[in-house]
Amino acid sequence: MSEEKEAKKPAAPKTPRAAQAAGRARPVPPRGRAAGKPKEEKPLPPSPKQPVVDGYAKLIREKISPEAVESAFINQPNDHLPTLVIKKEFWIQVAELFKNQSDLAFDYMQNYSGVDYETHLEVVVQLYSMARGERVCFKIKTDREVAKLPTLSNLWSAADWNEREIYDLLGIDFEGHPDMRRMFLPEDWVGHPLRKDYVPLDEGV
Amino acid sequence: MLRTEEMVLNLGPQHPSMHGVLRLVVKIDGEIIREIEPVVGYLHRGTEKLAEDLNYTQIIPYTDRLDYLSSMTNNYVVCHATETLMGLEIPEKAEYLRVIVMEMNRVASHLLWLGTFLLDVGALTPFLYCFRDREQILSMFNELCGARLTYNYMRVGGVKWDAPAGWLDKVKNFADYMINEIQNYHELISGNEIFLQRTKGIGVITKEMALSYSLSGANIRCTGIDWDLRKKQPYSVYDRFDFKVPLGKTGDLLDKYHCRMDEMVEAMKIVKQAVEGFPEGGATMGKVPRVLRVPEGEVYVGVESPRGELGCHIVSKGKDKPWRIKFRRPSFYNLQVAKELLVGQNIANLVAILGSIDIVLGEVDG
Amino acid sequence: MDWYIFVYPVILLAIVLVFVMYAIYFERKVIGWIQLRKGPTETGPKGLFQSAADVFKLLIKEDIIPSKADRPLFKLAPILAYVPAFSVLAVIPFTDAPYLKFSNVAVGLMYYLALSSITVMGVLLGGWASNNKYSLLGGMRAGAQMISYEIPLVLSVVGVVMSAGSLNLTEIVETQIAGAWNVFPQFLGFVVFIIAAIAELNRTPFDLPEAESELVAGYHTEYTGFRFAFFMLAEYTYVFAMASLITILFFGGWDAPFGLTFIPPLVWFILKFCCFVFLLFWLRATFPRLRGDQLMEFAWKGLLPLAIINIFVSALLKEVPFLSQYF
Amino acid sequence: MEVNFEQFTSFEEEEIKRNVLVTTLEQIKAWARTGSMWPLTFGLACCGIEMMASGGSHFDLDRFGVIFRASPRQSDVMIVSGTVTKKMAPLLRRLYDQMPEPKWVIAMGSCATAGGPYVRSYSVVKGVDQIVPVDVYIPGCPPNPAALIYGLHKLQEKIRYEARTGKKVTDHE
Repeated sequence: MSEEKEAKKPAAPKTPRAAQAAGRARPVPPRGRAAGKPKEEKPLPPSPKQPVVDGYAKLIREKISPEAVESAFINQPNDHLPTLVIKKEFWIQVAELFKNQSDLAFDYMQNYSGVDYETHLEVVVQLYSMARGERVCFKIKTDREVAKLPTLSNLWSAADWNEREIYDLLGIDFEGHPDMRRMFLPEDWVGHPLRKDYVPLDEGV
Repeated sequence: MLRTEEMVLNLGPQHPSMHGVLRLVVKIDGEIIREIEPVVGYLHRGTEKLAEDLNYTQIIPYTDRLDYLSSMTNNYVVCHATETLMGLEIPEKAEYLRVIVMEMNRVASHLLWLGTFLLDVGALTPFLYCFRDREQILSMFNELCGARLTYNYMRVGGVKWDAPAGWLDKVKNFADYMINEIQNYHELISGNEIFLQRTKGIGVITKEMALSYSLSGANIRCTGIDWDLRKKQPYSVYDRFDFKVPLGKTGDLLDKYHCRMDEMVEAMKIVKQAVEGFPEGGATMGKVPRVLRVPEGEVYVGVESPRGELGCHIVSKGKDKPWRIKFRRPSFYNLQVAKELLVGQNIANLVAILGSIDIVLGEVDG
Repeated sequence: MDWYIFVYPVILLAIVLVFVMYAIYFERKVIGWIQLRKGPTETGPKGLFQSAADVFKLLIKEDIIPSKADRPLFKLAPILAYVPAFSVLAVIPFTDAPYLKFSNVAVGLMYYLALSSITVMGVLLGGWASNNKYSLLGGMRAGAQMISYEIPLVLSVVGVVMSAGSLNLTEIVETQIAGAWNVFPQFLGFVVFIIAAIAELNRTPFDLPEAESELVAGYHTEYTGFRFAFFMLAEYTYVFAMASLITILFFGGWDAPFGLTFIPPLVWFILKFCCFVFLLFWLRATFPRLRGDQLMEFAWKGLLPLAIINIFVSALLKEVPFLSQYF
Repeated sequence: MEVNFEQFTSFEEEEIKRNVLVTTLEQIKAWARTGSMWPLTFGLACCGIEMMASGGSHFDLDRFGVIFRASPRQSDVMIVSGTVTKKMAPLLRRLYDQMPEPKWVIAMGSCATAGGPYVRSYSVVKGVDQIVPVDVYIPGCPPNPAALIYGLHKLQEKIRYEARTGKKVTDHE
């Protein structure tokens, strides 16, 4: 058992190139380093969930409006999570549709997070349907300066504090939110820390 | 009727039963709570902002300090998310070590919850008994990875150290000892008349409330909804072990108490099965490039921590530092339900209900 | 004959102070032993001077009186809590020897119960005067609890008085020496008395007034230094008084059980007394705390009817010829 | 005040040393203060859990006469265990002011000492000595209970040293 570790230990401190040499003895899967080079991803086999996401996209286009869905794809590494990018204007109707429609019944909000992509802000929502055991992920884009989004707190009460946190840290304002205040930072805090261009006011303290 | 004047009471950040630095601004009339408004943020350390300019291996010590009662599960969630994004496969032995360590951490965290919950209800002694057992687990962790509370044990692609000689039999003996030790806890606590009066039918969580506030962990299982990520969205090697998920019926404090006590027994059963099936040979670290470049993409992974569903949402742009990492912190979601549960209760119930939700302020504030 | 009238109260005060110090030490040791840990062992040989260090430290601490507190009442509260607890000991007959009996008051029992209800005033005042929300809540709870447990306390004693035929504590003990101890015929009264006594002392499971986990430190949140020491002193002196009353009323004071009279009566009294002190400490380590409304409900719906039933039963059994000599 | 031994013979000197307890009132006060140090339960983060563990039965703090008091009025030591954020700082200062006079502060863990792992965070005060005067710093993240007990002993030594010599132990010495 220890000689196995021995073999690994000298490999670690050496430079990666040598590690690769030591590694060649064993059947080497495509090395991580290779991922750095812009290598064209060989077309992944179409995932089993592809029809599911197309079904959702078609449903939304019929029920709400044709241009509601910007794009719908399958997040392969995340065990084939169907993901839809929705336009900001239609988001509240899509949310109600997915929560209340009986055969969809996404009643459990698993995660609600905000991301700053420097060009625009984005909110990611993962929903789960207890009855059907299905997961779905929504992404909604909004621009950085006037960041406005409809609130979900009347659909899922869990969204209440999450939206306050996103407002506090990222600065996205949610219309219709019962009490839109900062969640963690004191009231008189200036700026939203999680933005990429945030410069803390009082450095040294 | 006599006009009684309401009083605003500040159950301040420094209060024996606020589990850390939570502040409740409470408007009370006599002892009945009319309005309650939790104020959090006294321990907001901005972990997510710091994580944005740290590479993946450096983030792991910060996750220990998020939910400092179950640090192993936090380590696991970050490693698991990175591994799913990179499509790494983990050697057999590392998976088994991870499961053993996470389940023991679950028992340690539940023991501390049991101690503080009974301290809130007024009994002094169980706190000490729970800490005595928890010390045994902590000393085993200390032997494995050198730290009592913030382990920094897991790495992306596997586990840092192999189990030292004789460690596994210690774990096995502890598992047997703990299973009948929980019987003593039942004799010490479950039959106590005053404890039953203090917890039966109080702070009842209904199914709709649990779903709409997306509670997780014992808070949702006590209402009868079968939601345990180890079964519903299986990860690691949990599908190899058979263990049942304890469910409550009415959703009051007593059901939560019994849910967590049975969970401890189940966790010990998992540890015993894992120690029996422990693969002897095999490496503890998978093949991971020296500089970890995570391919571009986005992943959200949920894991069953003692407090509920601990999720990690990573957005990566192909560099070795995450573009954005967001933790779905179970205590943050569970604390929201307190607002609705506590209106109309009196202060003694407030303390008991807050204790039963089992929040950790490092995790609420993030 | 009369010079000792002045000396003995001073000696009794010394005894009580020493008892209080070692009761605190004993309690921490007992609770430590129950909780699998050793109590204080560092200060002094085996920790014996621990309470001395505590008391002396509290005396030399800064004495803060909150600015908006009601100064005269703030100062008066600990005194009002302590004085009745100590003055009640005047009437307790420790042993039959003449020199250890201070005042053979005919209505000894009534004097005891009347004075012991003044401590409520002290606690309420402390809670109100320190202008702190927690202590106000603690004071209100203390007031409600002590008043509502005063009634079952007094009613449960009526059975004993009926069997002794007098309120004088010495005669109560003499009738028990002649007949059986009161605890057997008056068992119901004994149970009610013990529970009401624990509630009077604000000890677990009825320690709502200074509930550590809810009201920070209850009515003495704002007290520092020796005023806080005064409240602790009052509490433990009251434990001393209540434990000695229980031994006198129900366990036949200095009466040696099964005729083992070669041990002096005072030692018997001390033995029984220590059993009850240990019982109180044991309860503190093992019981959770009752909620406010459960506490009230238990007093009015639980203890009060039991006390009244006890009076009827003992009155009834007094008429039955065979049993009458016991009742 | 020192007892001058010149006028005694060496034998008497020995006698005096053996049974006359030469001490000042100050040292008795120091003995009382170190004998019963009542810390304020102020568990902020992970160090707070280690403080609770040191109160448990394995590392029993009660042996040193240490009872955790909830109210600042009755406590002499404030153990700052955990990260102090900018939102918490004014409250910490107010708690410190509410404590009666002979009071000491132990900064437990590297977060309280100098910000610890969160030194670059925007919302953390880098070290609690920017708010309250600190007597003893305990390194470690979190320091295990034995380190906390060692820190408490260091504080007791400091109190006894100040009582014996009358000089203040300050960091610039």
